Amino acid sequence: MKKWKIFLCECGGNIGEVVDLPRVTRELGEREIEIFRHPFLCSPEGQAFFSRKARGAKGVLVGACAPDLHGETFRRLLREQGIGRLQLAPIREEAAWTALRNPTEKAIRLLRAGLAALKQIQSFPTRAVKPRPTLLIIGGGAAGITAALKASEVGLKVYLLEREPFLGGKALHLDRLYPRLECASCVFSPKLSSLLRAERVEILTRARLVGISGHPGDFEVEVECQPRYVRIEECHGCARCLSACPVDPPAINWPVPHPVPRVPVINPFRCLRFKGQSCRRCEKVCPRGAIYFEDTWSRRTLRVGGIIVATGFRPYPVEKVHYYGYGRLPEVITLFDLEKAFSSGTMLSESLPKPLERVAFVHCAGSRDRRHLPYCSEICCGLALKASLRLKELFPRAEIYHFYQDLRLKGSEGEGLYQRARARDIKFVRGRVAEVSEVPWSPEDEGRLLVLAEDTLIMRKIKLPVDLVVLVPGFVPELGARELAALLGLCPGEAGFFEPRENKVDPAETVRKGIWLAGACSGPKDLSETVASAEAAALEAANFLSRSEILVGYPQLEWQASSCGKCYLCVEVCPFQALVPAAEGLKVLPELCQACGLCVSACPSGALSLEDCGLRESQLRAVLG
Amino acid sequence: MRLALYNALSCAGCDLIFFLEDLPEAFWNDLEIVFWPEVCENREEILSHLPRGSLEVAFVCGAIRTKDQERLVLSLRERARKLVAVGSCALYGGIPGLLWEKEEEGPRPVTEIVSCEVAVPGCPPEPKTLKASLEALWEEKSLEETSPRPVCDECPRLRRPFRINQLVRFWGEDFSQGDCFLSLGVICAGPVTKSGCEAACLKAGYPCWGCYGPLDRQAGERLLSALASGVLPAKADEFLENLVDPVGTLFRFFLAQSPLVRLRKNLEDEKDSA
Amino acid sequence: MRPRLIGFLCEWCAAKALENMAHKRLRLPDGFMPLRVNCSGAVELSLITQALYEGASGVLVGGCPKGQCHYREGNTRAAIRLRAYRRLLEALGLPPDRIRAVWVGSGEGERLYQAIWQFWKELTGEASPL
Amino acid sequence: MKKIQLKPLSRIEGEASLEIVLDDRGRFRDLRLKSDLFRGFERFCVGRPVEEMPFLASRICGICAEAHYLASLKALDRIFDRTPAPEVQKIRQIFFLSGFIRDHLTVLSLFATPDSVSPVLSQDAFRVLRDLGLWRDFLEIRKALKEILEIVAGRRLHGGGGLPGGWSKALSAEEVAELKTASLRVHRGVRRLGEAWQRLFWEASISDNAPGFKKKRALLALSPDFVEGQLSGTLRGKNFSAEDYREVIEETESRWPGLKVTTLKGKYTYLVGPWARFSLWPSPGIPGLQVLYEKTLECLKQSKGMTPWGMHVLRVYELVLAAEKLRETVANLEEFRPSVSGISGPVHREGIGLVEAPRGLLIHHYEIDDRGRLAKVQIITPTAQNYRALIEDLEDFFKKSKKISEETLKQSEKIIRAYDPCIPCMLHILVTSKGQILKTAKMRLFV
Repeated sequence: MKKWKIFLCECGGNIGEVVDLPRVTRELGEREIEIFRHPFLCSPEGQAFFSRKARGAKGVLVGACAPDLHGETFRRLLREQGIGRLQLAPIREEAAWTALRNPTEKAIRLLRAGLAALKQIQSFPTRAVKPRPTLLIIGGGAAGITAALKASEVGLKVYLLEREPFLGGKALHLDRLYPRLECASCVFSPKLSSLLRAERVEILTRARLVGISGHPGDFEVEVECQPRYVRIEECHGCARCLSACPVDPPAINWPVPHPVPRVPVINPFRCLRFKGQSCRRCEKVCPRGAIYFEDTWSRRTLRVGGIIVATGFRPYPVEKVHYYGYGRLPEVITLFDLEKAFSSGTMLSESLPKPLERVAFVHCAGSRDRRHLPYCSEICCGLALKASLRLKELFPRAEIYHFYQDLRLKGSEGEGLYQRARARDIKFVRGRVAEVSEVPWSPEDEGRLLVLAEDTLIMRKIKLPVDLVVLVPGFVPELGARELAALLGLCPGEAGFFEPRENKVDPAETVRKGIWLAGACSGPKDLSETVASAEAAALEAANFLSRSEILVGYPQLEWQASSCGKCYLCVEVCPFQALVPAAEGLKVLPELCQACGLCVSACPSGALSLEDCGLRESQLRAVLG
Repeated sequence: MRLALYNALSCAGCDLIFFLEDLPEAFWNDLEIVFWPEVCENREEILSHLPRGSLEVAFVCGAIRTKDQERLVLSLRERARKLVAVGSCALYGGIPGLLWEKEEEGPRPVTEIVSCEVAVPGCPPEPKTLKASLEALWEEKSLEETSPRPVCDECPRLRRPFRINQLVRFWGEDFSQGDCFLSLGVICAGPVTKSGCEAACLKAGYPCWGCYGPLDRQAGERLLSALASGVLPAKADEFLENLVDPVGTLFRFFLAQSPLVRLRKNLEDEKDSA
Repeated sequence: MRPRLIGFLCEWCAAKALENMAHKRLRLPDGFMPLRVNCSGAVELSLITQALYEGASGVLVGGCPKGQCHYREGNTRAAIRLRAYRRLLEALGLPPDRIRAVWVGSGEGERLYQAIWQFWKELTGEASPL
Repeated sequence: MKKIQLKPLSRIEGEASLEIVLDDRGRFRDLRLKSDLFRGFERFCVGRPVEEMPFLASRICGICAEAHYLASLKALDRIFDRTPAPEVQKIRQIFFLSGFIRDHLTVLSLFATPDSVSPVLSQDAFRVLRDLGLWRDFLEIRKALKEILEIVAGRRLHGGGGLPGGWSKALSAEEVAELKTASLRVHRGVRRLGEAWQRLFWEASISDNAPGFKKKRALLALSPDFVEGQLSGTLRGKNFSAEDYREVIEETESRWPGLKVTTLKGKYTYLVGPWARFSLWPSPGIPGLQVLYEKTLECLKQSKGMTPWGMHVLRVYELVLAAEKLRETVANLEEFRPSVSGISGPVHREGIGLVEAPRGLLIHHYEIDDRGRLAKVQIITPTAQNYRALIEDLEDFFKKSKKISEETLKQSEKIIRAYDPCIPCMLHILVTSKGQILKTAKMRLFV
């Protein structure tokens, strides 16, 4: 007679030392049940043990760690044996590590519940498919570009989605790089150029994701593109149109240092033609006929095997920290305004008051503050230090003050940078700036700003008149991240950054198979970290998409015609349009169904059921009994 | 055929005297009425003189609330070879079961006290339903219920995918025909109710009240779940505001058998013992 | 091991949040019984009735934060449904507070723990040792 | 002391038992009516949406469901401030009369008729009807009534259709035609049965020395029709009328502490039902009915005072009257499409609906809360109003009887049957003086 088999993993001491496994074995023991114990079921030796012992089982219950960690391993091993029924009871997380007093008792109940579920599932709720070797990358910043390059190098077809008209993201506006102060564009622009040469990369600018269905290995995504009014495939980037435009600055333009694609975009809010006038100058000068005023919003449906999310971050909107006066006082700027000015060269010309005698860098503008950003963004201290050194280079006579809380300079070269700044006579004051005020302390300071702070090292209040205040805010996820998370079913953490499946060992993976994270969308990162994480994501994606087959959930939504009242509420309730009215009543489209169970709980007549995923009363009884 | 009939706690509308014109011919063959207060003069004592199994059939047409009623039903069960429970009071507690909302205890379904060979749902059962059940009884067919179908099966109203904009009270709009009541926002128990009535109320321009009894034990919760699934999220507050009588609306005919009312009793007992 | 608190946890968010806290070895009441579900929106009300009837002192539904459901609006559905259910309990003279919901992302384990311990304390008087 | 129990009383609507307490010498001392039929409608209907009330009210009683339904619907008309259109009124009338006829038919054939034949035959009411040759007409009328109710209200019992000021069920031309045929069938059958019964009961009243009732009773009825009109009554030979039932009826303490019964103001016991209607209504003026009316009048004059048989003769008259009215109403009926709309909610907080149910005046009185839910439900049924008279007559009868024999008990049941009490109807009005509904344990008394 075939038996149910239970495997209990000791997980070293993690489970074995906390849960009384011999007692568990005694209590769960039944005639139809065989129970095995192993010190490390996930080890090669443990897997071999598992395979050997599982042979001929009616079904297998594994009491070990969270399903995400090794569920796939056990499933694969059982599949090799032709065993379809597997249930996992995470007694490590749910009993051994969390039970207050009696982990054994709790483990027994959870295992009983697992057993109850096991006895009712029919088979693997999975099927094997060959993944599509296509990758969608959302976000055309440093992370997206890196990932696209890497993925195309290993032979994947890549769609690179960018919301703006041009690729590059935040990296475009960097001037120098932390900590060695090398020129950002010298490092970054070769990447952009190689992207233009890369095979199998299709760039979709002014585009955003609006819909997704399907499953890992074969997603169907819907992309919405805003009109550019210039045909990318025709334009050669000669820029004649830019000078032909009567508007100043031109309404047809590429307002970035390294436009990729090198195709201008028409701003319909400034273009005379869109204001009802008959101007056609750009169209007339264009040798390629690329100008296309009739361009409209369009939608495209793409089939991709996987998705890399690389939506990045943005600085905290520091105008919310009202006592620093950003947006109100013209001499208060942010680090990023400064960085932009450096990179575009405007710094040397008109925009700053001259002479620049004293500058204050206000660190943690809103950061580590319960009212704004409760966390530290890690990279801003380095960015601020780097920018102050550059400023010193440009204005050697300016006095530069850093108001900081803790200087957090990452990497082995961080300290060197700090020493360099000290050597250039850049001053560091430890203390939070309470206010930036335009009211002068003494008459000679008229027209300057006053920084009010406290030096917490010498416990003295400071009132410092300055010519320029540079706020250094922390980082938050890029706009639209939450909407994207909802669309993709990703899990944002408290701060709104996407959570990887496991922070340490799987930083690029998400809770959803076939979707990976690259760059600063999972937390603030500087360029080098961004690139590294993008490469990791590309590797994960390439690995997944080049497999000969993957197992995907195969939902077993059952519709019972006789109980169905044909009210069709389920059709509206299904988020994936997997249910359609049909002559015989209802049709389930299994390729669209995600087995979420929303229709099951919506059906008043109980005509729908999820055979293998539904929660059962027997499980309840097991934990309550 | 020796027969007994007891109305128990009911409106007496399920008494077989309301089905006389619809009873199968076999009913009248050698009919000997032993106990049926509405049509014969025998008193209760007569039952105590009868040996076990001496009645061919006994009908119970209502719910049970008092010890006396329970005793009588138990005594009928003992003497009858076939016990037939007629009507929703007997099967689910019926409308009077709503007393459970207001009192510690209310009437209980007969089926909870004794086993019944045949169950005839409805408030009252349609003649067709009763006739089919009785014929099955006569022919000794086992009445194993095929999985019950919802009232919607017989409903003539138009069905198409919908969301509920808001709950609409049934007080006067012209609903005589058209779309499914639920899609209009009128709470209709059709989808959670057993069919067999040929959707009589729906054909008369009324939503289903659920008199044929729940499709299964979860019917009340299911209907609530469906309504909450259908309502537009932006209208959720309004929806809850307009759900003025959740108990009556969701459990109209079967509150007496809902685990929730038992649960309340358990909780009270717990409190008492504490 | 009475009383029992059943936790229907969405496997995308709330169950993850619990795992994250478990990695920090933070403790939960022994009577808290987590059951993983696909989506908080898939938790049928009849199952909650069943849980209460079978002896659970409370039921906590853990789902994704608002607008973050993996199935678009499962958690919204669950929220409406639970509110309606609590109203039903109230009408029947049952304590509606035995049914609660908490909406947490996988990184918000602390809030999940707070919700569980708060619930537990109200049910049993035993406070969190944290 | 000795107790005699008639448990249960036979051939009345619903189950009840009579307990007679005798002293040591075997003489009557006290009596009690008991029933376990208490369901608590007035209590559990509170909190329900007001528009559901007709539907719930119907379930109070399976015998006179249509009367409860209509009384409730009339109360709703008031609450929503709607006057039904003439066509709607006709449909409601047809609905009500069909129920009325069915009710009287049941009472006369199954409950009363067996008493008119020798006791040997009276074992089983069906057999009695067959033996007397009344069975076929009885079934035929029932079938026709069933058809009418199914067409008008969707179902043959507990059917619906009532909306405030309207009716939800449409009637097609074919359905109207079917109604006409059916109403003629009813009419024909009722005429035949009516004649048979008049003869039968007349003879029975002569051969049977059935006990008489108190002659001078205050009477109360809605006049001049079953569903329309105002209250009129006679008390000590003087007539009175009233708009509001609260002007004439009051609740008083009964013999049993804590329980209330209704009396006319001034603590007068009164009667509602066929006797009251016959006495208070003007002669109907329907040509086909005049002969029967006079015969009935004569019949009552000849018997000394009111007897159980007299009551049944009045019921026979009403049966025919209702059948005449039904035929007339159906004859004037046309196709119908429901057309109520634009009701946005209740207008008044309170509504009262009165009808003349088969057993007499039926009162439904509701108050609602600001969410349109019932806040107070008061239902005064005819059986409850007649209760005091019934007990008085029973006590008189037992006091007059020297010995309580089997025969006496049989006669006492005839008195009860003549009152035609409806136990399910009655037993939802158990209100203690504190306004609480009695619970089972205390509810041993039939009030």
